[in-house]
Amino acid sequence: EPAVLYDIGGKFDKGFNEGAFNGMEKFKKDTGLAYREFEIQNDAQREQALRNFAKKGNSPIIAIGFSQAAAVEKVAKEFPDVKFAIVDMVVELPNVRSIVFKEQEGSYLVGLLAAKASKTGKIGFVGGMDIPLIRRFACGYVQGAKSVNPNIEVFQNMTGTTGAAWNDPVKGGELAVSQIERGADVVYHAAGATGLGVLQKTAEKGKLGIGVDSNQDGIYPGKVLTSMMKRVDVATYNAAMDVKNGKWSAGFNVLGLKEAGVAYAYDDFNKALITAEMKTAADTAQADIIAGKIQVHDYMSDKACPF
Amino acid sequence: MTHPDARQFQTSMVDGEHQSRPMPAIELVGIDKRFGPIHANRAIDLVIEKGTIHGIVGENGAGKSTLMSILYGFYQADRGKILVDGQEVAIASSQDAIRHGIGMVHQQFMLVETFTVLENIILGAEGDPLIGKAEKRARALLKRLAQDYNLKVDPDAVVSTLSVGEQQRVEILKALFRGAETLILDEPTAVLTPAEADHLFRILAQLRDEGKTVLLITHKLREIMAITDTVSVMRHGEMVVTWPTREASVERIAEAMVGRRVLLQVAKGPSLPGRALLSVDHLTVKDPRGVIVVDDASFEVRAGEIVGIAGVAGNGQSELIEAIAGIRAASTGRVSLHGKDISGEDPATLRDLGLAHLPEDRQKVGLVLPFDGYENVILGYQDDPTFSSGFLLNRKAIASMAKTLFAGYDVRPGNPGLRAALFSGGNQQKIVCAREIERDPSVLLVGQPTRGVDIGAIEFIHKRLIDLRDRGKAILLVSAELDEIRGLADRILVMCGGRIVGECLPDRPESDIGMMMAGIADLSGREATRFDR
Amino acid sequence: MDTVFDSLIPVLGSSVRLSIPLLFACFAGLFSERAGIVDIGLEGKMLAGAFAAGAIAHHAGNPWAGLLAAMGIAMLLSLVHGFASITHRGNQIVSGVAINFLAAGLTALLGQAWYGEGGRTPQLPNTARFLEITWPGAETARASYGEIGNFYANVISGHSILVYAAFLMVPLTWWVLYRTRFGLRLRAVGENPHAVDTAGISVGRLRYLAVLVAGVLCGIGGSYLAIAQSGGFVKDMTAGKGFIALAALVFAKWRPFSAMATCLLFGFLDAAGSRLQGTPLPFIGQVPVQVFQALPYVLTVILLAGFIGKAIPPKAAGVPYTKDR
Amino acid sequence: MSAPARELPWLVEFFLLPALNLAAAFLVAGLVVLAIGENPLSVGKIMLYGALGNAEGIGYTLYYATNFMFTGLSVAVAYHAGLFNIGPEGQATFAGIGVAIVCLAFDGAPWWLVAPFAVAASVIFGAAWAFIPAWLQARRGSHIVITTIMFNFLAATLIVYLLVNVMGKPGSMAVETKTLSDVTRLPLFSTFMKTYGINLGDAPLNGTFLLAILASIGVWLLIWHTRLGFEIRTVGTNPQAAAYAGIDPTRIVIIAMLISGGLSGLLAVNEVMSVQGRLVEDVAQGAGFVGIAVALMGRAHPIGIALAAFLFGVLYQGGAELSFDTPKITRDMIVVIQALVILFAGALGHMFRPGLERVFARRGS
Ligand SMILES: Nc1ncnc2c1ncn2[C@@H]1O[C@H](COP(=O)(O)OP(=O)(O)OP(=O)(O)O)[C@@H](O)[C@H]1O
Ligand SMILES: Nc1ncnc2c1ncn2[C@@H]1O[C@H](COP(=O)(O)OP(=O)(O)OP(=O)(O)O)[C@@H](O)[C@H]1O
Ligand SMILES: [Mg+2]
Ligand SMILES: [Mg+2]
Repeated sequence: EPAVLYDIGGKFDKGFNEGAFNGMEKFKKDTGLAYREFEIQNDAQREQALRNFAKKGNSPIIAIGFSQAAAVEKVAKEFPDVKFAIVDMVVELPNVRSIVFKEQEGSYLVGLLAAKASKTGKIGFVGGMDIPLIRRFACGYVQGAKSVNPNIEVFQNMTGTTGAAWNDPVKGGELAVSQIERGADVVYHAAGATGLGVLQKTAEKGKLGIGVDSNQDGIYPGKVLTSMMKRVDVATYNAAMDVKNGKWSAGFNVLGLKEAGVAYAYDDFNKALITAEMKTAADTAQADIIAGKIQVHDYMSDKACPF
Repeated sequence: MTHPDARQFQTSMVDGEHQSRPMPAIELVGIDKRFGPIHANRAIDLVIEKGTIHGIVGENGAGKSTLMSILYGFYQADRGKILVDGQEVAIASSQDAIRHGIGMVHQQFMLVETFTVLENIILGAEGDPLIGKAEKRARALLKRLAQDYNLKVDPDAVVSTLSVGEQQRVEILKALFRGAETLILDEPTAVLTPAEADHLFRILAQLRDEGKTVLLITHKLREIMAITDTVSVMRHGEMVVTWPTREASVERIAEAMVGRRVLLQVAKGPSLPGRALLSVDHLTVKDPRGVIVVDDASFEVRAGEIVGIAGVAGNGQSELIEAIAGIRAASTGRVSLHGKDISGEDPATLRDLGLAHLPEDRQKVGLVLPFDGYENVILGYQDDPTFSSGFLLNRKAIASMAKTLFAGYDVRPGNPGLRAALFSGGNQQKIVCAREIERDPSVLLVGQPTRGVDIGAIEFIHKRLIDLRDRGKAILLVSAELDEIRGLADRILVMCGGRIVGECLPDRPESDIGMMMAGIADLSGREATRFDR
Repeated sequence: MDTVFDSLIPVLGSSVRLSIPLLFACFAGLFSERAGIVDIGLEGKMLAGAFAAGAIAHHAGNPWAGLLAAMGIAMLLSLVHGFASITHRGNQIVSGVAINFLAAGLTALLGQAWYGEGGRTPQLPNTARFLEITWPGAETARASYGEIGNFYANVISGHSILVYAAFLMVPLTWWVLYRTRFGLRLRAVGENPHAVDTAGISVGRLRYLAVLVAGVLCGIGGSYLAIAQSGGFVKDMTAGKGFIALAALVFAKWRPFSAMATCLLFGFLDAAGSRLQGTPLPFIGQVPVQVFQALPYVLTVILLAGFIGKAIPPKAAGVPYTKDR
Repeated sequence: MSAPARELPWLVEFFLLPALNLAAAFLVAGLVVLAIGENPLSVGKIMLYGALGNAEGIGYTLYYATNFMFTGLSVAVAYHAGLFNIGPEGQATFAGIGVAIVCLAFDGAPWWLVAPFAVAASVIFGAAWAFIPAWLQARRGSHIVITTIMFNFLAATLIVYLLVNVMGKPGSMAVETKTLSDVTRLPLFSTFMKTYGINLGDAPLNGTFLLAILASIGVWLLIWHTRLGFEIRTVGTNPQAAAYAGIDPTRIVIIAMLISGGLSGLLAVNEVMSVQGRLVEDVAQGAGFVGIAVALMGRAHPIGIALAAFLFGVLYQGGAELSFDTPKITRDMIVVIQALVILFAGALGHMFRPGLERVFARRGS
């Protein structure tokens, strides 16, 4: 049976851990098979948990989050016959599938939509913890926005520099308010539970928010422009299914727009907010990115954002 | 008052023939109290007549404070009953005691130091949920009492800025504000100057004459003789005897307290002073607020003499000693030991040079109460090579030293493994004395060596100090007890307002010295300044 | 780039909002420590309060019910603290640590057990929250009275009722402490419990009252976080505010008006830090985010060291009261 | 930790009383377990078996206890000097930076060569982070509880800055340095315990455990058998007496805090040089706060600290096993159990004392 190891944020973080959880739940529903899971409490438990799973014969063992890389690398070497997967990080071993997302591509699209929806020519971004991954979101967003309006002003704030930054909706809300007071009328968050505060304040102030990771349009219907969905659920579901169906492959698994690993949300909740013109523009951009006509800059490639 | 000692005492306002009708204000019947293994009060019976001053004496740890605290509801007796005005009453808390008209001035003052006098007085007796009215009432009362009893204190002064005597007045005012009919005072004069004590006794007598009852605990037998109507003696938790004071004498009381005859005055030979071991030149000390507390003091202490410093508490004696001992920084002037300048040296260095210091507050300064006897025996001497081998402490050497000192000073119980807090006051003082005296220092600074110490222990400590002198050492003694200074010192310096205002020999009449202490007479030829804080 | 002045007013508004939880926690600490009970469990009590507020406001659909529940649960934890440190004379710091752990664990545990959202309580509709109150004329003022109007609209108007309650609490606390019997006794018991005892007042009862008041205030602070500032409880949402409040208390030397000033200062630093983050500063250029994050802490340390002098706590704070020697 | 009013027989004082306290804690914890629909007895069995039932479990338990011993000793040394060091978390974090610098500089060199430098770096960095609060306390009278709390926040901010911008693993978004090569990492006991037929499994127990025991002995000697210890305790119990005895409080406050910080720093050797093999964002993982409870429950005495650290090791390891086995019992449940232990064995530690005193005093007198 498959096993999943969540990162320190926990499985109900309304973000990528929860995405993994949803993927596994779907797997359970579709196949009727059980799965095992563990939420770590401290770093020392990463290896402990992975080994525990491996010894009990779980496969695949899916580790969520870049922080698990070192542990996966170590344990995967010890158990070469067990199949591992890791999300958001690359571990180059023959029995590990590394699943990474091109968050910049999805962010580009929501940036484009934000710029189109903005009346003030000013938009905002609220990140969680200040790490390269989040700057990758920010950079794609800015690039997308500038593709519509080169003069657009994008306010960027990070909530904090420690893990607590993922879990501070109050601070998130204040950052959003501060951006709104500077004129922003669309604010995108990539900040886990902190983002709930962002969405709440944008809704309260009559502005638009943009969700992240899962589809968050429904949290404040009509007040959330769209969500940048990162399909961790699909990735984990696939990993589990692949093993079950004997189609497992190790190696790199980069999920961008092309692979439907990232996407912008369009549903009943935000239909009214996204005009046909906006939708066309977004879809065109998506096609262009998939076709390689638009290169979305990856912050991680040079640790810099040229925009 | 017919006793000869009483006549000598300055307080002559007491009318010894005060007639007391036998109407007990308080009756204690079979009061028994244990603290774990300690039997502090053993089946005590005591009758206190209304409108009298009733003295209670006893050695340290005899159980006086415990008994009074039971009466005041601070502790509960294990057995026994309390009658107030002939009625048996249950006193389960101080609130009950207050309700029955009992007030108490504790040995350790129970004041909130950061509060004003007014706030302290109304605390617990506010009446209203708001304190405004109570403050007004207290202010009015203070004004009245200031006139009636000459009980003056500034109602808006913060208590921590008051002198000890003033703080005590606040305690009394507190009791009076609560309408106390019976007032218990636990060693009220231990920290007072003769003049302040005098003042206090005048107030007590006046209260008694107004029909109030006063219970007075003290170690000073002369005070008992001077102002009480009745005296009770306690020993080892028991009430040994109660006499009308006029039938008692200092000697009889002392004997009842200790259970044997005691020498009240230690015999000492004439002093044979040698060269100066300690000299102080133009020493000036400022307190942290910049106020001058020792003003240009100069004097010498020679080998083989005891120099006593007399003065009303708070006139710079403590600061002077502390400055010499290196605990307090002097702002100008110089101190030399054996002719060597030691100004600014720290206490550890000074000890190495042979300067020992018996501090006036043994519990807060001289001992670390949670430490055991062994550790307290090396306090201050922890760097002495005999007590350490390299980094480590030499436990054997420390143990043998402790054993010697405990045996030599008859510290009871004689077990240095006990925490210092477990020893009674007298025994604690013996430990500190043993440590400082037996190091055989060439100069010893002594502050209040027998404050709150019982007669037996006083006798012992005085003997040791004289022994040390006779071995050719120099001793500088500060004491609030003029008697003690006159009994021990070979030469007396008088301090007032931070200055040394006079010098005299111990046979000088007490009243002369008292005048100097008050800053009225100036025998040094300099203008005496009143010391205002 | 807008001028510093343009952004000052929004920052001030934000400062006010951010300082409120600190203010409640700080005053909770003030009551407790003035009575001689050190309380590092402010954080936990506020957290538990926030959880209760979020949960009950959700079920009752009413913020007041949430507020009451928050005060109730925080008072319950206060009683635990009191039981350990007053009745049984336990170590107050340990008791506080235990309460912090307990609150962190239980809120997450119960939140997960009841709502299955990872310890979050369900997102609240506006009817179940304390909403911002716009004062009369705020919008016209903003539009037509320049900076002053802007100040009125942004800083004075537009906060939830709990914000105004917090500022009302300041003079009220002062009045209670210095003008009432309760306050007099409270201050006395923190300085010299023996004096209080011999005055015939129960030390234990007073201290219990004080920690209960602390509980009430922590409960309000928690409610503010969960149902005024946000639309529900989030795991660990106090994020160290209880500790910062404690720092503010020391900083303010246990005095009400200074405490308010300090909390506002901390709120301002937080708000200004967020606002300045990412904007290049004149002469210095781009500054790492961490600098702004660290700013309040660094400033606290510097101010503690350099300007306020020695902060002397209530003398009996942290010391269990015994009659024995 | 207020001084006991009366003396109890030491067997009662040091064994019966703590045992009763723990029993109370587990009783209440059992009720919570019952409330979420699990059987407390089987839960207890799983925890105990997981923590102590096999060599691997014991290895994990001792690994956790190692960290708690360091932070517990750290808090205790400061406590003896009358200082409340709330900062072991930050001190260990900063020490982590030092250990990482050393280990990365010598990466590839054998561990026994690097170890002395790493240990030195951990102590120096840990002490350095404690120095500023210590100096501020000694010289400026700043409240050390507050400054050490602030320094915890500052260390957390600083390490993230360094990991993201300076020391981070190139090309990775994880907030960590690269992993040390195996030769440089302090080897685990499991590798050579196998030769003695003991299978520690994958338990991360390593040489720092011995270091913790040495540190305990060292602290014991220091506090009760050296001049410095005497001076530290004197300053901590009675500053006035210390001044009278010629002990410089500034010097003692600073020295005690340096030692305290150094002890916390040693935790970083365990984490960075051995268990993690790299510097991660969260070096101490809360051990700093557990250390406060450990020190106070252990009455600031190394033996008590060792026992309390072991107890918390059991809770951590047993708790992890428990949540593997019993999905209903989440990690938050473990936090609750810890809280109850701290509450009953720490803060309510005197709850049963009056009763015991009554029982034993009657027999004693
Ligand atoms: N608080 C306490 N706890 C435990 N034991 C105590 C305590 N106070 C005193 N003791 C011990 O109880 C015994 C009786 O003490 P007490 O004060 O009555 O002594 P004492 O003989 O009157 O001494 P001295 O006359 O020298 O003051 C002594 O052995 C003392 O060490
Ligand atoms: N709270 C207490 N706990 C334990 N022992 C106590 C306590 N109070 C007093 N004792 C002990 O009871 C005995 C009587 O003490 P008490 O204070 O009544 O003596 P005292 O006659 O007032 O002595 P002193 O003249 O020194 O004031 C002493 O041995 C003392 O140590
Ligand atoms: Mg005695
Ligand atoms: Mg007494």
